[in-house]
Amino acid sequence: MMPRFYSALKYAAVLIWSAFVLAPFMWALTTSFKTANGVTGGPTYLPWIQYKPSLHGWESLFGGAGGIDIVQPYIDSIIVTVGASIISIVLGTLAAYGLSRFQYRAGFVKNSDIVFFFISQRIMPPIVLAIPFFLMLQFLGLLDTKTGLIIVYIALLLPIAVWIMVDFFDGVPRAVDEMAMLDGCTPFEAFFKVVLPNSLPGILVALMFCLIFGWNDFFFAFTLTFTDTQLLPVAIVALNSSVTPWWSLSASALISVAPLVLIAFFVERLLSRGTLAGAIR
Amino acid sequence: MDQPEFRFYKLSFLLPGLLGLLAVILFPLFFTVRVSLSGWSAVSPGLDFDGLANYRALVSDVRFWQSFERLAGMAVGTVLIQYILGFAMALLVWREIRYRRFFRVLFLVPMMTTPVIMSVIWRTILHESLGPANDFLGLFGLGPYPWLTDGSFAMASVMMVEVWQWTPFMFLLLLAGLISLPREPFLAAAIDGAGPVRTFFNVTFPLMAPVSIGAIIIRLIEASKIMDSVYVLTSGGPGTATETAGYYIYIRGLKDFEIGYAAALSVTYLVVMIVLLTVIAKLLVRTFVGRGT
Amino acid sequence: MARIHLEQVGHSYGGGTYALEKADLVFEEGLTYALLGPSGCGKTTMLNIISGLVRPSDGRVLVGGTDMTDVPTVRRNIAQVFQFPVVYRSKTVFENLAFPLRCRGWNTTRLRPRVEEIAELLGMSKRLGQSARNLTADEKQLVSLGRGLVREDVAALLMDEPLTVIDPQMKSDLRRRIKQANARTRHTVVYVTHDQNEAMTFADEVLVMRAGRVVQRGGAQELFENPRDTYVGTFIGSPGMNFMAAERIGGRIGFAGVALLPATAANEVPDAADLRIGIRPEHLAFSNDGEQGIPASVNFVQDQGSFLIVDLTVASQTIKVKVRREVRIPSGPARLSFPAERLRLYADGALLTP
Amino acid sequence: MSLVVQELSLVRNGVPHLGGVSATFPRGQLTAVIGRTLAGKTTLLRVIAGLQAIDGGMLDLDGRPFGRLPAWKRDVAMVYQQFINYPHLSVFENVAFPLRKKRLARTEVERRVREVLSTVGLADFGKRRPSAISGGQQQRVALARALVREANILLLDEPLVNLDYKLREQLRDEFRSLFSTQEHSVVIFNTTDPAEAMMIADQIVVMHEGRIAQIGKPADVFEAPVSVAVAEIINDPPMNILAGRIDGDGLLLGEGLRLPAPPRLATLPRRAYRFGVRAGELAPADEAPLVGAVTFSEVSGSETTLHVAGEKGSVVLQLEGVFVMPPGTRIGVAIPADRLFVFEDDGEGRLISAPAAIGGS
Repeated sequence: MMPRFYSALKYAAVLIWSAFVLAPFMWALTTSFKTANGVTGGPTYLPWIQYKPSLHGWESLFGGAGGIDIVQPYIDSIIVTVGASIISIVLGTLAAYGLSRFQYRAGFVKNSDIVFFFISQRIMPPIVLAIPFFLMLQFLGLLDTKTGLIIVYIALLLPIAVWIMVDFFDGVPRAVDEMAMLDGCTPFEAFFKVVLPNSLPGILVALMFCLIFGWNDFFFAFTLTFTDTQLLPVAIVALNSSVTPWWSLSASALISVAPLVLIAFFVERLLSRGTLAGAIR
Repeated sequence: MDQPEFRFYKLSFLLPGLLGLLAVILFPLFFTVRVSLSGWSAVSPGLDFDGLANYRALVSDVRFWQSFERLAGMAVGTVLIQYILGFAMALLVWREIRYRRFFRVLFLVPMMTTPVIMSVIWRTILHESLGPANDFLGLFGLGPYPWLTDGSFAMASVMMVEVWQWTPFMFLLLLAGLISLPREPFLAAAIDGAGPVRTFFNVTFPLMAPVSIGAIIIRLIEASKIMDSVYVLTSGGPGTATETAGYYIYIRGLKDFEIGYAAALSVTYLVVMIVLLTVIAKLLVRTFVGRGT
Repeated sequence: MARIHLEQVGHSYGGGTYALEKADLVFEEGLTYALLGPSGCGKTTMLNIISGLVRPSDGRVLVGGTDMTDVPTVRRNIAQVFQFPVVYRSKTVFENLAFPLRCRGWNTTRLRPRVEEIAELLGMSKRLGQSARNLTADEKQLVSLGRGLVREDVAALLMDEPLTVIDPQMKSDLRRRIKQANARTRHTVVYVTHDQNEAMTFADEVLVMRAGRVVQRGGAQELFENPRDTYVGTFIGSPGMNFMAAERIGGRIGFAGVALLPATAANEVPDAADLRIGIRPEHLAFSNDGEQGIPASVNFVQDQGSFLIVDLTVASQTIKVKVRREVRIPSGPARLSFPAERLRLYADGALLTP
Repeated sequence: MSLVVQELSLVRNGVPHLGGVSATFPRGQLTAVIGRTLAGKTTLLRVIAGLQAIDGGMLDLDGRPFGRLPAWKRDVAMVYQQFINYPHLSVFENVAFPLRKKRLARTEVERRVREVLSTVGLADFGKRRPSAISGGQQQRVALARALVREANILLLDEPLVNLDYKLREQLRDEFRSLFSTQEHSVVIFNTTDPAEAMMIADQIVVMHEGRIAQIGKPADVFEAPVSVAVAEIINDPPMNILAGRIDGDGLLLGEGLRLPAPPRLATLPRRAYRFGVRAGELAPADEAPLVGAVTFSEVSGSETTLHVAGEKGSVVLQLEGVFVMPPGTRIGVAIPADRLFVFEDDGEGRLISAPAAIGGS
């Protein structure tokens, strides 16, 4: 028929979507080099031609005038996200292995109900949890601390780890761990010596998802920390006041999404190798 | 492996995670239920006992139920759009296309970015006079449009930002599904003489049914928590035009400080969501997969 | 239906060694062929060349005299059954079978009798209204086959190890139904397998392949009785053929000091060649007459039920003899008779035709 | 010195997997458990291994009960149907794994692994990963890992079923020497193939629908199967079973097939029975009471199996050698009356009379 026409249509669709995806980043990039003059005169795009570029927005992130110091929130964000992710992966992997291999029964509660309980935590809107969490952390003296946030984030990320790892372990033949036990391994040894070394792809996928969801949380960081601890999203949104410094905002936005964009490359590699398909189903 | 010898091990695997989660979640849950039975507010702080008064009040709270309807419409609408666009993009970069891996990375990027931060950027883009959105449409003689200040436009804006942010998630799950599909059914369809359209409806789509259901349910769960973008873009406004259930609870709880009432709203919200999502999941499984499996 | 001619076809992946060596092969119209060999022997490559999934690096593919070398799979008019059963999950059995015809624009009235006929042939008539998703693996495989059979324009029906994922207990029944269906429709069938029994059960002609070459082609009986080389002799039959180092005795050839084959055969034998006498375990017998036959000693007997496999040493070589259960096995020394008409002579592994 | 199981029972979701299984498996002997798919063979092995809980019953080894020991303390080695190895370890490390677990000296581990790898013909494959070798070789690795331990109990769950038939034949032949190193072990081998069971086993256990139908020496089970089910299971192709009766005129089989009653059967009460005859004992004949058309012929190893459908009954014949017999060919089938097995004509189909035993080892 008209393969050329279809091919053109296909590329057109891909390019239009690409433009939509890229638009906010391009806008943020150009805005980050503007000053108040470049913004208030209406939308401009091309530096030098339409406005005079300045590094003011970027400088303001590192203690420059009219901005924020982004370094400390950055470090705090990394500590909280990575810490909560690793704890969630450890607990989640263990629980998922148990749920995949053993039959649990307590009254009418069975394995599928326990899995559902884990996953159902994702249904809770942050707002439902915010006030009790606030009181709980206050009681524990962990309000406005990284430890407090890590505890809260575990509740958010553990369901993700369990969800991905249960599916993953269900796909690993049981015969392998049975064999290890017949070879003299206790269930722990079977898990650590045989199952775990063969589960790295699944763990990587789970870890990435935890990192993404942890890094991107705003609401809990917003309600449970104030001054001593400040995570990146909170610090940036704080700029979003009535007189918004668009330039600082744009620069900080770009800098904060950068590490996760690197993860996109990593996800794509797992995806193209088919690893993801095994882990998400 | 359900012999007594395994009991110690089987509990050791499950309990750290389960108890950990229970410890973190159980207090908030019970606390919320308890608070919902109290009249805790800015005026009278404290855990008194008010019976079902809050629940009685919320039954006739039109604003709450409207925000619920709005949430349902928004969640279902955005997820549907995300599904269609995500599936389309996944199909496009699945096989024969140049720079396939580049596009795959690019299409994943939005989900990696922090929703609240990107919403801030979107707010500048949609700025009526200073943002590029109206400037761009102006090239075609359209607009300017009140993106964030008119009810319907604000709704569309929030949904567009949600679609931008979360279509990649759908795209990721569906593309992972597509990549894992066996080759034979497609060869068989080609040999049977099926064209691209027939192949899609008879091979690709049915094979993708389980992945589709999973992806839609996950996205519905996440979409029902829609919050960050509303908070940044419109703060529920103008008026209550973009107020979702979650946002309404936030206003009653953390802004008006009617803690007891907000807790009752939360409990109601949770129950409704769990019931709704379970029903939707069952329905999806039935329509996509059919009975028996 | 058409005659398939692989004209000097050969293939090497990426220009290295040939996965399939250049050769001329013809598949006649309406016959069933089996490509038999271990994995990596080139049988799948050959199948993919016929179906068009692989473009051969050398030669031409002629179907009914037309050059199809560059024609893509879709337009080759072939049907294929894969290792893993393929059905359209969302459709009924009827619609599955009807699918190829619908793709060709047939309407329901026109295709119904054809679909019902094929369903009948496969023994699936009662299943027509059922959803294909709930079929067992062997039934799904029948549906896959049926989609090929339902088309009247099929040049060849290719089957790529179709019994791989079928439960061992169901294999025999499925094998039977496929064979009966093929016998009725008389398509040209090319069947790829690594299982000798399947190949010999199915095919009018078996092509035994090894290291990219067809080492022998022929009917089941021919392969069994006259294996072209020692590899085929060992590969076909259970247990495989016995091959004993032979010696020249006067103008004749024999072993253990006994001349077994006439001089006529011996004349054609190259002098320096490694000579072996081949005989099938079931063609050897214990001689009751104490004087006749070659002396042998029984090492052990394997009881298979209806048959016994006797392991013997004859002139310091090991030989297996397969006899029916009722045969009395002497313990210790015995004498074996070698029927001359069953003996085959191999020089450097290749059969010498007498 | 043996493994004894008593009254093992297991019911899951209302399905009885084991219904009171009792048997003795002597050390130094190979017991073949034969039965159809889902007869309970695999369940039995998993119970012995400690991978499956039971509702009731006893397990003991040399008089010591071990039913309460966890799997990892039982000293049981197992080889699965699927080729299961540790994917992340080399062939050598796979085989060494159980020995390292026992904390044997390094040199001892090296020596034993090398020895067993060369026994299974994989001496040069030690450095490869399981995914880089063929299916047959993977199963050899699994075998090596089971053999190297010299475990008390060695379980093999249809280890050859996924290999193609030439490899199966080859490994089956090697079993004799492979298991010679396991002279103190209880070896239990599951199979659905009677020839395999007959060839390698010292003792055969026939399982049917979760119960033990017969235990005995291979030749005894083959010559005198206690029931129709056993007769079908222990013969490949399954024994032909024809309904019929003994009356004043002799035997009446199938749909009006008349045979004179041999002396052994003439004395039996005149009533309905089920008659069995082995496929290999039927022969084509020109003048025969049963005439029919070949519906299907299949080649199996060196034998040809013919399915013949006649007006008076349908039978399966097994002929020595490879023949081409196109469907539709009409042949006569001679039925040797003195080779008939007679079974009760009821659900159980108990054996009433078997023909005289012939030959065997």
